[in-house]
Amino acid sequence: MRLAFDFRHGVHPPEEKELTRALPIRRMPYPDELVLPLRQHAGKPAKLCVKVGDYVERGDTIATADGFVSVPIHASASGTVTAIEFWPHPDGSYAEAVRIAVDKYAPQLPRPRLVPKWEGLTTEQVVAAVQNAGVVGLGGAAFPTHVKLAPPKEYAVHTLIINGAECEPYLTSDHRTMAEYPDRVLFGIRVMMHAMGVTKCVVGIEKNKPDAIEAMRRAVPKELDVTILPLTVKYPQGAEKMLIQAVTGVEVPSGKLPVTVGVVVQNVGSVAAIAEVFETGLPLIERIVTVTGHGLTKPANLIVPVGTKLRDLIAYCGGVTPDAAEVILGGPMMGVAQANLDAPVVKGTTGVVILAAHETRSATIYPCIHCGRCLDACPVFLNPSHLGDLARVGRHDEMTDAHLADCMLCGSCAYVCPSNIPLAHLFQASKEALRRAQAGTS
Amino acid sequence: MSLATPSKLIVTASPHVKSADSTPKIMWHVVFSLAPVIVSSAWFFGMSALLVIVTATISAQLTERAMGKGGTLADGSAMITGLLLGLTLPAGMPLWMVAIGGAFAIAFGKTVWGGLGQNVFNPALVGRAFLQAAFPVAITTWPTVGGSFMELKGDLFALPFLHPVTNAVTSATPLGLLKFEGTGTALMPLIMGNTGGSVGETAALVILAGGLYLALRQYLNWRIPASILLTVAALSTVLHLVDAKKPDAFFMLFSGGLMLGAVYMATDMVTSPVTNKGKWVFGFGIGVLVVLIRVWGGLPEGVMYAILFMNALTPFINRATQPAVFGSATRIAQ
Amino acid sequence: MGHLSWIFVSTLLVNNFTLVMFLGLCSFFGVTGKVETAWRLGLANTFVLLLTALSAWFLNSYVLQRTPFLRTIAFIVVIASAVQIVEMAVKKYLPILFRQLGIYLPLITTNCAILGLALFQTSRNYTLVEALVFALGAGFGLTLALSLMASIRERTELTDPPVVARRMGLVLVIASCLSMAFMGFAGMGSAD
Amino acid sequence: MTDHVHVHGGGGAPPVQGKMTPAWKLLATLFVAGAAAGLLVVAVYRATLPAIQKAAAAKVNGAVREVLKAPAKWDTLYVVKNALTAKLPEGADPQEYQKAYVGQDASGKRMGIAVVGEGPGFQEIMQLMIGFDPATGTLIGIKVLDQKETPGLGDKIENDPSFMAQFVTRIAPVVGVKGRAGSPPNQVQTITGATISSRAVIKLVNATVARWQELMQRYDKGGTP
Amino acid sequence: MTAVATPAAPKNDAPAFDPGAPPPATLFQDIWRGIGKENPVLVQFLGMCPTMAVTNILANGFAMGVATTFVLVGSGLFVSLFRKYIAHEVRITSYILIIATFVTLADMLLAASFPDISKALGPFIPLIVANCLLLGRAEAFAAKVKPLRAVADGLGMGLGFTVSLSALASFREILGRGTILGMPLFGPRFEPWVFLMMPPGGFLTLGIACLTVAYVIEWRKKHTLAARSA
Repeated sequence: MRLAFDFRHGVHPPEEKELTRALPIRRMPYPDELVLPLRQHAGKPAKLCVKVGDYVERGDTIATADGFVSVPIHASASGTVTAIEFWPHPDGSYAEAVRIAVDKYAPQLPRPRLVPKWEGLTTEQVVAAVQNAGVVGLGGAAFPTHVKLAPPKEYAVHTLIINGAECEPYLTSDHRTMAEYPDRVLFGIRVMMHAMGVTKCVVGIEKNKPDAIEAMRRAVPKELDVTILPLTVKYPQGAEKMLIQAVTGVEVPSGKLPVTVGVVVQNVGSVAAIAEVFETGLPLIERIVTVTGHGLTKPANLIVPVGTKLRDLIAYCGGVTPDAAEVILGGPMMGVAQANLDAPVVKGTTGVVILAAHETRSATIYPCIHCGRCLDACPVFLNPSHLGDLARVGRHDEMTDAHLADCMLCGSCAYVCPSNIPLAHLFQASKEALRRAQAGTS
Repeated sequence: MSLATPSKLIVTASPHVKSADSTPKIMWHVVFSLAPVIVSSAWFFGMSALLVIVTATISAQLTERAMGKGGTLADGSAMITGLLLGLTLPAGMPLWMVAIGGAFAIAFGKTVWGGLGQNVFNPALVGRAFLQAAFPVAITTWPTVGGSFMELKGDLFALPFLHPVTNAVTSATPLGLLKFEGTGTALMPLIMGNTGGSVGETAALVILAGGLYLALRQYLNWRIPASILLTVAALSTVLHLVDAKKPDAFFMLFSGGLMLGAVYMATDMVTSPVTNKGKWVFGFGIGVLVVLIRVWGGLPEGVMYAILFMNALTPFINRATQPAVFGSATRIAQ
Repeated sequence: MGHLSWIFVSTLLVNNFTLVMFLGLCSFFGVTGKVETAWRLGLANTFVLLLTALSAWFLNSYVLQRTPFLRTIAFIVVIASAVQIVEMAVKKYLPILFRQLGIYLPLITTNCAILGLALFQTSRNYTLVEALVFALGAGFGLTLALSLMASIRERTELTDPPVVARRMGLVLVIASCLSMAFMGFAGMGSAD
Repeated sequence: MTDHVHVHGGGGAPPVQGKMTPAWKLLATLFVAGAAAGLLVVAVYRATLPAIQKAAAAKVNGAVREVLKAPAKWDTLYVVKNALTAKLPEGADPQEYQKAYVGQDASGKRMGIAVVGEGPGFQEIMQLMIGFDPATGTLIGIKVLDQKETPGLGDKIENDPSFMAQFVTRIAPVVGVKGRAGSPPNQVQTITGATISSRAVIKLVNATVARWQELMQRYDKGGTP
Repeated sequence: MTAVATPAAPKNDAPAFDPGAPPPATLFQDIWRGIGKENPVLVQFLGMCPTMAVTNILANGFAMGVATTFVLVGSGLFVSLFRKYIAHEVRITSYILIIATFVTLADMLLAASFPDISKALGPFIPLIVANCLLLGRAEAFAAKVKPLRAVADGLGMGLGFTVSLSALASFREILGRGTILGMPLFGPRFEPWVFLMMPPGGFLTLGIACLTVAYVIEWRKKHTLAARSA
């Protein structure tokens, strides 16, 4: 019997979850305008199917999936398409987006639609329904969920793992979802187990969410093989491969997908979104976002329509404090700092964290002193110190030999680095450079 | 609406938060943990010890200031180099030699390599090895412990480039006594530190306490001193059992610069391996070399050379002890 | 035995050919960019040194007795030819070994460590066994020095030393530090 | 450094022109060059040999004279098969044997013997000429023939006459003391800062005296000088 | 690229066009080159072994320089004299033979005239054979020019070698022993820096020389740039 459900290495940043951990999920009122980028998921961007001037109702498709690894995008509220133009994207770039002026007088009800009974559906039908609903991984990566529901036939999937770790500091959206809607999560689990034909499911939850663990435990009926597993609190417990190791004790081979060891991992939020599809028939048009941070006046856990601009969201939460310095979409470890508050909340937005000036990284970077802390932090056992040296002098090819590909950019190394070297950023840039070089040669 | 938008947005790469430790913080902690060692050196050797330490430090700092890109003094690393160099010298060493040692340590131990973090050899030891080779007589003239605080040991103020005129009573270090005269030293003086030796090396217990503090605060990696001390203890015990004339483990551990070297020199992050396995190998190597040089070498003491030698091997050890990547075949096979 | 092991340790550490005796410096500075190359060169060197010890000993014992003035000429010519013959033999019968080490063989022939070994073993009147141990110690000493130098230089390539130190300055400082580190072995074997 | 690249053994590189030089011509070149070189070397060897030999002999003679305190004359004994003998086997080269120079005063009385001792110093091998009385082990004089000790420090064993002078009249085995003057019968003070070199000398003296004392004893028992 | 530039094969009896042949120069230029910008020690880093092994005392460094100059001039002259008769295939062997001959001569002459220095230099005189500088000059210069130029070049390189060695040796002897050519300079109270007499001191002295040369080059570069922009 394994005593600690854990992986080796990793870091333990201050959790900072007490800001929002006890706040119930509330619904945010519709803003005046929504902006829906066509690229909100990993894979091919969706194909536009509306034009300027069209009136769309809540839940209407405005862009369709372009291929299997792609999902459609739906209108989060009824209103008029006012423009289709390049708009600030949360990843820092500009991307094509649909601007919708919300109809203030509309009841914001979805068109009546058919809600299929999931027990009678085949795997293919479930996959199609999930894809049509535009469900993606809500943990941040936004990988289309239906793809994971249909793993390649040569692998026998025996366990479904639900990722409720939520190891990023500050964020509590998964926590609140499990604590407040355990039955909906369980319903989603049932649908997924049915679709994938697996009988065993483990829900991994970090120990710092006792109420969520308790609520989930209470929700699970005896006859269902669903284990609620409390996990050690550390970062990146929610990383797919770390979670698999913590839960099953098995290491996913380097460069391989989790299915090779018979496991599929889904985020709690995605499971709840699937439940929504089969409960109400509504596609993924809103999500639970933690808006928090020491730079925010009134932190909250909110149900936010996808496409809400950060500016509106922050204003709704009472605005920022005078010492607010950095606005991050996602958690502070892997999230993206925003330069433009017109960027919208997208499907993958787990939270909005506003850091106060004293929390941000200092701008002074010292030379690497080879203390080795990053080696003790790296969950995938790389030598970030050496990789950083290589990145600094631009030896990207040698970085490949040093297993750069295994780096998942979790940022643990940069977090512990006493010299304040932005290692994760260097690695991301190097990966980018390598990708470009490869594209150039082939 | 003004509250909705921060006045100034910082946009940095992730992660956006950072642990509280910083390089200067680590360095300054090491400096502070040396304070008791400095106090004990003044206790044993009086004013002279302080003069030597201060001279080495000032010289190192000035060189760093003159040669480095401005402002590098703030990280405290030059301060450590100067202090450690001062602590490894005899109390009566002419100050002009001490100053040259400090300058050499920074110039050729650090600046030429590119500054902080880029050197392969411990700068303080480079400085000391230079002094040992350049002024072998002055650096092995050990003043006796005790006397009044203000008494100047040796010819501290000898004019530059000139011989010191030794007028003080000198003694030998425990290791020197053993090697050259065949006489041992009692355990109590060894542990308390009132024996001959360099200003900072004699108070083994104080050094150990400083190391313990740093290890607990995780400002030094305990594996290195642990493996050095264990190796030396084990090897010398075996040798002592085979041949009773060879020194025993206690003598080996508490004599000479072993404690200072193991706790403060070998643990220099820049010049020791980054991997934990490598740190064990590094410490083991130092331990073996210390025993080898002390027992069979021509010199009574070998800690400095052992550390320098293993410094040279560090890039090699790093290569050889690279951890296996998560999910790699070697790890899965285990 | 003690005598032989002393010869070995002395040549390996105390009187390291490169770091203390200044022999073979051309390759020490010229061919130490990569660790891989360095240790292979070192091993190839060891091989040639053994060959040299052997041929120099035979030359000394049977040919040069009456003509000591031809020593330098004879050594260099015979060693060069011996290496060439062995190189051809290795190329033919051990092609894998040749690919690993062979390319360095011609380079080594003119290395002063080789001639130095022959001269030193002559002036010290070594017997054949002593000469071979001497060659082995010298070869391993060279390999050690080359590999250390290479591993340190590989690391310094990832740093940014001041402009004036980039070409040879830093390399010589490294050599100086290495040589200092080896000074700890001085006097080993002479005391007690 | 890079010039090594040109050197690919004895002529492995292809000729500039496509034409091959015939083998006999190559051999002839080498033969002529070799012969010329040999001639030149032999000529200079002949010319310089007397001077070189004279210098070497003068050095040995001077050393023997010095360490035995000006003997009237001396005999040479050779070590053959680990025993001393006055006569070498027929046709043997005296260069190849270890020698003991047995010094006598004007009356023909043996003053002591001078022998060469060789052993490791600080770094290189050092060579001493040691004169002593084999009967008692009393040292008469010591001179450094060859040493590569650190200039300015270890080389004081040669250049600081007071160090070697201490050995005179001391009785082997000698021990070194540090920081104070050595007292008779067997203490000498080591050189400050060059303890290793000093101890190497002491060790070498002791070992040499012990070895030759034993040889001389056997020789004296076995025959007449 | 030269092969492409000269498509027509040269006539059989005409000397082959050698792309590596040294450009024409006056004898003075030939001499000056070795002392100045092609200095074998400080610029080309050739002949490192003797550079450090024998330069702890000026007399030794100077003697080594002179011996090397002797071999450079002698071998240069002979290589150049016989350059037409030495077949390409055996040229390296022949050069080595010539060099080794002169080295042997130098060794014996030194032993006969200055036995003490000869003893101090020990095997480093025969080791001149392995000095890359000699084979380098024979192959790159002497084999391609008339005897007079070869001698001039040998002399220049030798002088450059001797000057560098003497400079390094003076530095080491003055600071490391407080003497020059064995004569005390600073009186009895001078404290010598024994470090410079030892192997690491040799490496460091050359290192300091290299750093200085590099510094001067950088400084001049900066100043010419400044002058040009002004």
